[in-house]
Amino acid sequence: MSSTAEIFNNFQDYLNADYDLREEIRAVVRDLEQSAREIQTTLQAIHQPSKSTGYEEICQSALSMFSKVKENYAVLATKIPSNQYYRYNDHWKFVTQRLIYLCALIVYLRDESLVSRETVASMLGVKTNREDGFHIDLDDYLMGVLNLTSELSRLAMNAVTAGDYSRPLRISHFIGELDAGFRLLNLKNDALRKRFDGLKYDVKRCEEVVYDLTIRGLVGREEKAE
Amino acid sequence: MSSTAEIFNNFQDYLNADYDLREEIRAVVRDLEQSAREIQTTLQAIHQPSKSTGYEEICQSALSMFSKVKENYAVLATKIPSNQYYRYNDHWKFVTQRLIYLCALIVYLRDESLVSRETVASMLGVKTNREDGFHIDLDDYLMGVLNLTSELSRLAMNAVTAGDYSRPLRISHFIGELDAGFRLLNLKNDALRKRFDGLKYDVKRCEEVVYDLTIRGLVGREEKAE
Amino acid sequence: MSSTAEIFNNFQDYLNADYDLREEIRAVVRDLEQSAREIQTTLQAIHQPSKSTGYEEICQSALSMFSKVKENYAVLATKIPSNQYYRYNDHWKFVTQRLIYLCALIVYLRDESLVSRETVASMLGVKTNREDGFHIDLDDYLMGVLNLTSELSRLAMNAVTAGDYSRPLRISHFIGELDAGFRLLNLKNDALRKRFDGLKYDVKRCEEVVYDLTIRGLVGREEKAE
Amino acid sequence: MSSTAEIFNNFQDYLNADYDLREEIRAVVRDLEQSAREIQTTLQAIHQPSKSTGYEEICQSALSMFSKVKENYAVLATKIPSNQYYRYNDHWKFVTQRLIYLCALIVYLRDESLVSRETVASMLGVKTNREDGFHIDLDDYLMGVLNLTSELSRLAMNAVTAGDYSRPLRISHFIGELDAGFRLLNLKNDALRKRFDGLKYDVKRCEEVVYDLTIRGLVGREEKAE
Amino acid sequence: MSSTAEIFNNFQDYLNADYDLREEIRAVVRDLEQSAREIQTTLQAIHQPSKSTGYEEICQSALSMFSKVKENYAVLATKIPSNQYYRYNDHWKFVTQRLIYLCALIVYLRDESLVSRETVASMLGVKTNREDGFHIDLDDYLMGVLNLTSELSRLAMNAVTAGDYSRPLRISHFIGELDAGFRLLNLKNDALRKRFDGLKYDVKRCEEVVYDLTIRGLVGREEKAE
Amino acid sequence: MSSTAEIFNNFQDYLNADYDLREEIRAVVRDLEQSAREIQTTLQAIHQPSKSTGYEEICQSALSMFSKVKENYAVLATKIPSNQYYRYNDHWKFVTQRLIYLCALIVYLRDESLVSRETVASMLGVKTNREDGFHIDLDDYLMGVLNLTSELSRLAMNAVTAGDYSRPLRISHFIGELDAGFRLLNLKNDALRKRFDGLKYDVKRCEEVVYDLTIRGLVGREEKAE
Amino acid sequence: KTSMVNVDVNSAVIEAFQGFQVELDTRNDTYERIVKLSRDITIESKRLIFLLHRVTGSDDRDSILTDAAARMLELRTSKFLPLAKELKGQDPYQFLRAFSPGLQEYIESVTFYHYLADNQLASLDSIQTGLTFTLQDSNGNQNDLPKNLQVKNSAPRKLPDECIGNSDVPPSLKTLSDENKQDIQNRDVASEECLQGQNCTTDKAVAAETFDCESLQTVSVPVPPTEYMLGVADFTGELMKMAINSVGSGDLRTPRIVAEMMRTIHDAFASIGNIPRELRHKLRVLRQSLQKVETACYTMKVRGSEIPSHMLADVFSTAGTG
Amino acid sequence: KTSMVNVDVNSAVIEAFQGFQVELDTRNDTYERIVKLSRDITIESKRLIFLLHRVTGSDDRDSILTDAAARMLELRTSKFLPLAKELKGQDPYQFLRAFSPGLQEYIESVTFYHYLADNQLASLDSIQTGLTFTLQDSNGNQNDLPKNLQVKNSAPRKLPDECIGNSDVPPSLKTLSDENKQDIQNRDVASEECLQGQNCTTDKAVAAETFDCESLQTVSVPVPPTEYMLGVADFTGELMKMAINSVGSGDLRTPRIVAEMMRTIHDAFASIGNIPRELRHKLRVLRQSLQKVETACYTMKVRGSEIPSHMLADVFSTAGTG
Ligand SMILES: [Mn+2]
Ligand SMILES: [Mn+2]
Repeated sequence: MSSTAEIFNNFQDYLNADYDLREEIRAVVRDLEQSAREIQTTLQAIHQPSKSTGYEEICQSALSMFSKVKENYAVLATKIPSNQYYRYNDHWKFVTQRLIYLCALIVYLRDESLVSRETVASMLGVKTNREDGFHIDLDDYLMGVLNLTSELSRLAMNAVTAGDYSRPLRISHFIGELDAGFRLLNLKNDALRKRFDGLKYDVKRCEEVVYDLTIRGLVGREEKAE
Repeated sequence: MSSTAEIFNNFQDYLNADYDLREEIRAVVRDLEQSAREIQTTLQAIHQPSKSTGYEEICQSALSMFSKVKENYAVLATKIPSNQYYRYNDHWKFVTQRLIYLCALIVYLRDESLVSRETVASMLGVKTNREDGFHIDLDDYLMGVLNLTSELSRLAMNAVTAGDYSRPLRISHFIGELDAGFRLLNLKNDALRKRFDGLKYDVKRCEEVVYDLTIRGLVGREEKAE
Repeated sequence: MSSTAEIFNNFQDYLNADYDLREEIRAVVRDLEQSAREIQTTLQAIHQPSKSTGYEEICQSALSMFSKVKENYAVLATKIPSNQYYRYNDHWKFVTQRLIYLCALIVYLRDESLVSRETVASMLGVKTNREDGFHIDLDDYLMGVLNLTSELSRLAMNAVTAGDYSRPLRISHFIGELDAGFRLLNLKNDALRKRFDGLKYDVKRCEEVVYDLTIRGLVGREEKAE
Repeated sequence: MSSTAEIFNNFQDYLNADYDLREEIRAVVRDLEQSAREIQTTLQAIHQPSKSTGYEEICQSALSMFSKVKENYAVLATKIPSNQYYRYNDHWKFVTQRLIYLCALIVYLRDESLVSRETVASMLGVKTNREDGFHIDLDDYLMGVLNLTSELSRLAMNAVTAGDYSRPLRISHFIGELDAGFRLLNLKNDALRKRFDGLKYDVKRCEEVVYDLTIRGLVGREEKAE
Repeated sequence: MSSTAEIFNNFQDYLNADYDLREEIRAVVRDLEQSAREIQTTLQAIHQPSKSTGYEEICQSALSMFSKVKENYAVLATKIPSNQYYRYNDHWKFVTQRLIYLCALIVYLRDESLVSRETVASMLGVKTNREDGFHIDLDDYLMGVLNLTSELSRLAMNAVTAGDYSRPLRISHFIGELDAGFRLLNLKNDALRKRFDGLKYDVKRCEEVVYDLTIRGLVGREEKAE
Repeated sequence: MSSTAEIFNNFQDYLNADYDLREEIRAVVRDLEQSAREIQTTLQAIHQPSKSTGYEEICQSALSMFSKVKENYAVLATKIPSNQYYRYNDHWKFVTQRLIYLCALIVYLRDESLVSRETVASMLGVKTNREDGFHIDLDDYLMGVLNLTSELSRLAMNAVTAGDYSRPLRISHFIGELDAGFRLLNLKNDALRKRFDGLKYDVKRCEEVVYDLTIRGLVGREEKAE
Repeated sequence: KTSMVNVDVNSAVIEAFQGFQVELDTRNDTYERIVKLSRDITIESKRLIFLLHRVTGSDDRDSILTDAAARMLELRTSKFLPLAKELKGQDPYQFLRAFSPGLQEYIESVTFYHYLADNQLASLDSIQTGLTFTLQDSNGNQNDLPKNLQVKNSAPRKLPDECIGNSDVPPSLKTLSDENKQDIQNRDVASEECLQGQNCTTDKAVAAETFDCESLQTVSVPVPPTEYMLGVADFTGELMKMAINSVGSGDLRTPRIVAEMMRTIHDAFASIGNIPRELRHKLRVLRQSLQKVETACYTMKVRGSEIPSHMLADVFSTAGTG
Repeated sequence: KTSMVNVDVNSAVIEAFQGFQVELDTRNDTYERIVKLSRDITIESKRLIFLLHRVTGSDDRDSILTDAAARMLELRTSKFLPLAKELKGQDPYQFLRAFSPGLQEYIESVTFYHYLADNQLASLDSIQTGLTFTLQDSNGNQNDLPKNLQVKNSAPRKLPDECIGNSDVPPSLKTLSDENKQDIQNRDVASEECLQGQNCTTDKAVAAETFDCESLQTVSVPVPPTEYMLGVADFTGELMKMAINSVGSGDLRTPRIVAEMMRTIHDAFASIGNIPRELRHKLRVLRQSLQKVETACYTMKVRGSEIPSHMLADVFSTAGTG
């Protein structure tokens, strides 16, 4: 056997292993996407002003779907060697951002506060820090949070349609806080920065809703001062 | 301080650290590129048949430039945490492929054999296996080898110009072996596969040179049987 | 040495000098961007009607950050030879427009008048005229002013939310004046023209706020006649 | 008159002056392009193997057209203030590169050597150095030289078709020297770098011609050793 | 002269003539644009409710500027061969649409009726029908009318601000009629279609103003029935 | 269940079934690709003139690998509904073209004739005509034949290298016939047309080999007349 | 010439390629005819959509819908029937790209029509039924040359009009019994034709009697579910336009109803996995359209909040009649 | 409804828009018919080009050219004549985008044909002449309804064939006398038609006699010079293919001749200023094509250098007959 043939001989195993692993990741990611879609569909009910179900009920129903998500992340975590997280990262990056956004939406609907990375991690069943294993990347967390703002600015309007005049004020305040938070960050010229540039439209949309309500006396001054 | 502000507070450190690290990587990569350019320029002499310097001398001169390369890889290795190799991978991927190609060229010129991953790793001062730390990725190694073939097919022609009629036959044989080796691999539809598709042109070009020599009786049958 | 080699010999110095200068410019520009971000964040407070701080205070705080800006422009001015301003122009164009907009916003908040080029130049520590050295380009000044209008149209709305019903009228009047001013200019089909096309939306938005106030009798006829 | 109106009042003059100047530049550039086209057409005759006119004659005829080029550059130089060369640079950049290439072609055809920046400058009637006024930018000079190589590699082939077997060797040698020269330069990732990446195809094409001639014994060994 | 040379010479003449003609057209169009800008600026006064000048006066002043427009169209008409209107169409398409819009606005302000193509043609000094020479394209007429609707919907609001409560009703009726007219048309997916898609928002805005007035009892029921 | 929900549920079932089917197809296609790669590698031996194995043996060995190919096509045929061949076509188009080319190569090596569609169909175990079920697309057949021509033009050269001077003539004749055949076709601007445009270079290359042999008297005139 | 290959024009290779020439030309000619039919269908469907928008704010809603239904029938007879004949015996997916633009635009218009008529989505089945045609061979023989096939649409009473495009009859007539429903993914064109043929004759027993079922042939333009959904997605754009137009006409009820419908479709699309790429882009547009309608609903709510109490009854009474 | 505007369907606005509707629909229908003609022209022109390539290496050159000429005549009669009628009385530039693809492909094929026949470029005039048609009103009256117009092509001897597409007759017949030449930029369609009409009748005096010139009408598809040049640029691509094909057929002479022609065209294009953008792209392709042919010439030269002296005469004698 020539030395060239020898050198090539065990490369195929390596390539096959990589191929198989990617296939397995893709299968898990597909399940995660399916879960994310279901949770998302469940949460869409918050925009239906005619529906009688309250936010609490909707969130409860959405939360119950996270056990399957956790299982899938657990499977993923066992598949990915710690030093190759970023090698395969692209496969689950997008769905993870979406699930983080869904966590953030649920937490906001319940507590009207920003979900922390720790909470997200525990909702998804992964680690908070890179050092501890399969984790949530900061970039993905921030992207998830940015996706929350556009959903909330839409909710602000639909809440008014449904006759809820105080929620928009609270949403506007919350998004304002997020805006201030992101302004502190010196983002690179990447996807995050681009998405952040869109945040100002959400801020403005909420301000417009508050303006519309204020000028018609639909919210009291005391509410705003809160 | 609102909880939102709290959550955002230490993100900037994280982002800055990432930014700074990337700047440092870029600086090292720039040095590596400079070295690669110099080594490449030195090795170009093999195509100039009028130059009096032999391959051995040229290789020697090229090899002496690798000490700086090694130093730079050593610096890089200290900067990259083992679990983030693939996070920053894109920065040095290209120059590494180029340096691997240069290693492969030198080894071929000296021994007329295919450089092994181990040899490349030792020439660059990095590890062979991922588990051991900063290493050469198999994909990059294969890409480097593929870049070698087009240089060799050019050399086959220039050797004839310089009056060396037996080298093209040996090169043709060597490239044929590489072609057979790559054929064994089931490559994904990626950069590597695309580059491999180009290999057939190198094979053909070498065959044409051999044809040209044969039809003019410039090589004996026994040489080819070798 | 061949004459070709001779010719190429000192080109590298030239190219390196250019590369280094651009790197230095980029570093200064990064600092300017950081300052601009901080000033902008400070000025955002004008939209938060619940905050107890007045415009005067906010402007004061923003102004104090300009000393660093001036320093950076001073550094930049020393680096750029007078006949190469437009060669490197692209690097600082964008951040300069942003800083001009911030100057214009501060001046408006204080005096309700349009900042002059002279004032901008002195706030940034640069020259007004090209002949005198590192200066503000007219295009950049106009672009900065156009950016002011969209911020003011937003402020008009938020002022109403905060219970200030006379400010929108004054803003509407001021933006109307700017609109008339720009209409006088015969702009080429460039970025400036495109941005000017957006001005009409700001005009319209202010008119809508005034309409909303008028139809509800929240402003007297005499105020408008002012 | 409101202060806003006042500020806008003299901007139009400035904008008009800029507009007019650009129109004038465009007119001159159009003339330069016309000249460049005529010179280029004249020089195309070198590829017509059947035409009986020699290179000397062709060059002579092309050179006679440069007086008009010089006049136009002289006009241009009077129009552009020294500190605004780079402001209007884009207008004549392309045609200048083309004229530089034509100068380089003529000089090569006559002397088989690389035209120097000084010679180009004197052929075009401009300055060599930025400090002295309207000048040739180094980037443009290098781009012009790179355009020369593809024309020469075409000439190498057509010379063979016309029965001139020794010229390709000299061209190959010359392009090899240029390649070595450019390799010394650390080019940024810009148009120049991209164009340089194309140079290797010209080198290869010439090598192939030399190979074709050598293997058929159409050039002697002594010729190549020259 | 060979026939190929002849063919290309003719083509060059053709292109040069075309180029010169386009330059001349561009110059006329530039004048038209200047006129359009001035007329537009004059008519802007209708939105400034504090100004003491009435619509009649404003229209008079605007109309007086049309003599220069007519002159320019007369010049244009002499330049364009009868069957090549659509060859050069793009040059004046945009400004013509704008001038048609201005005609339509003046006619509406005076008569509260839709300007006919014939009237537009006579105001601009061109023909109504293609067969008769330089004419108004139907698409351009329709585009001009669509631009009118957005201006009128703005006027409806500003009229309220100025205390004129009956005008919005009449505007709303007029725009409603135009909307019904446009809905009769089968538009292709072109600029006209896109602009028509925006018409519904103008209709909606007027309807909202009328609604605002109605619920406040600021218009009598009888007025609406009119 | 509302009818909208029903409609979308049906659609989801449809998409899932489609997805699953495509996954199954992909798996079979992957096997086919593996077979094609192996057959191709086996047939590559025809270019290695030093190998002692004859064409007959090589073909025999290649043919034995077709049983697995047949099995896979049989599986594929059962999966694809009769009127949906062209719905999934893209998945196996490429590998089928490759396998057709390999059939054509084997048949040529054995009989020196063009493989018929019927023979290809029987070698792959599919139908010849669409009406009868899973079949060979005419375009794919033609593409396979075009791939044959470039392989044969390469073989013509390598045959000379191996000392076989009569084969190039026969190949040249055969490719000439194919070229004449293809020129009868009216091809659209598709992949086939593009590939056909390359055929002329294969014809040219064969002609050149024959020319090389002829001027050296390595083939008799009588052989060519055959 | 040194070595010109003299190609024997009677060689097997040339003979084979002459056959290929015919095959390719025939296919390309068919493709081209289908493209032309598709262009015609696109144009008329677009015009139908414009016509249907005239319903908003019109007193003449019924006559517009009747007019639209008649034109759709004409479109099916004059363009889809020839298209169906072209596709007869072919793999329709081979020509899908040629007729897909027209088909999608048609689906958009039909869906819009049905929404206006029934306030619900037209089902894939009903659209497919409309594009399935029953032909009678003039000699009572099987003969697949198009020129010998006659559309029996012109024969009054013998074959009910619904056979050629029965999707516009009232929904009650169209409801398929449960046992006739097939899983969408399993149906193929052959069984579809058969199913439709039966429907035709069983729904109106009278018509069936006058007919020799053996001499009936059905041809159809198949509607792949993805094409159907692409048409539905485009239809939501028309819904949005209609909602905003309604506000302009003073109709305050329609936007809310439309928003509800759009939200249902939006959420349904959002919950679907394995979605084709072409559809994904349209969903972004759908999301934007939905937000436009939601914004209109919001604005109406906010403005409505200002109605002085003494006017409330008045406003609502007029709004109710809209 | 709160404030629905009741639009008076008899209002002046509505009346005007009903007129606009007719105008727009008419124009769009015309556009669509022209697009379809253009597609047909493109397809047939492409097939003509394929046919013409069969000349290379064929013994049957003349019959192929005759065949091509006949099909070109048929193409002009069946497609360009209807196109010319559509354009009659219109501003052709309004519909240029609709027929430009077909026209360019046709120019490409005609130019290719003429190069094969005459070894030179077909002039714009000759192409324009081929697309100018003389019609006779059946009643001898002016009547511009297309159905009343008859192409007199079918009447033997009365109207020479050249009137309908006389670009395929030998070049001598086509040469325009100098005084008939007009500056390209100054001609317009009207004078062009007139010019062609005169040519028709003066070139063949016999034919003119049998004719009442008053009852003759000419219609034409105008060929804008830029379209002509775009077609010529595409033609050079066919030249390149032909040159390489020639080498494959052992014809060593053609590539050199073709290279000469391409170089002439290439240099001519390169020397032109104010060049339209669409053309600029094609010139890059032309440059590549030229280099391919130059490379072929180079290869032949290099290979030819090896001919042993004893074979030289032999090879050249055979090459000469190719
Ligand atoms: Mn639509
Ligand atoms: Mn072509």
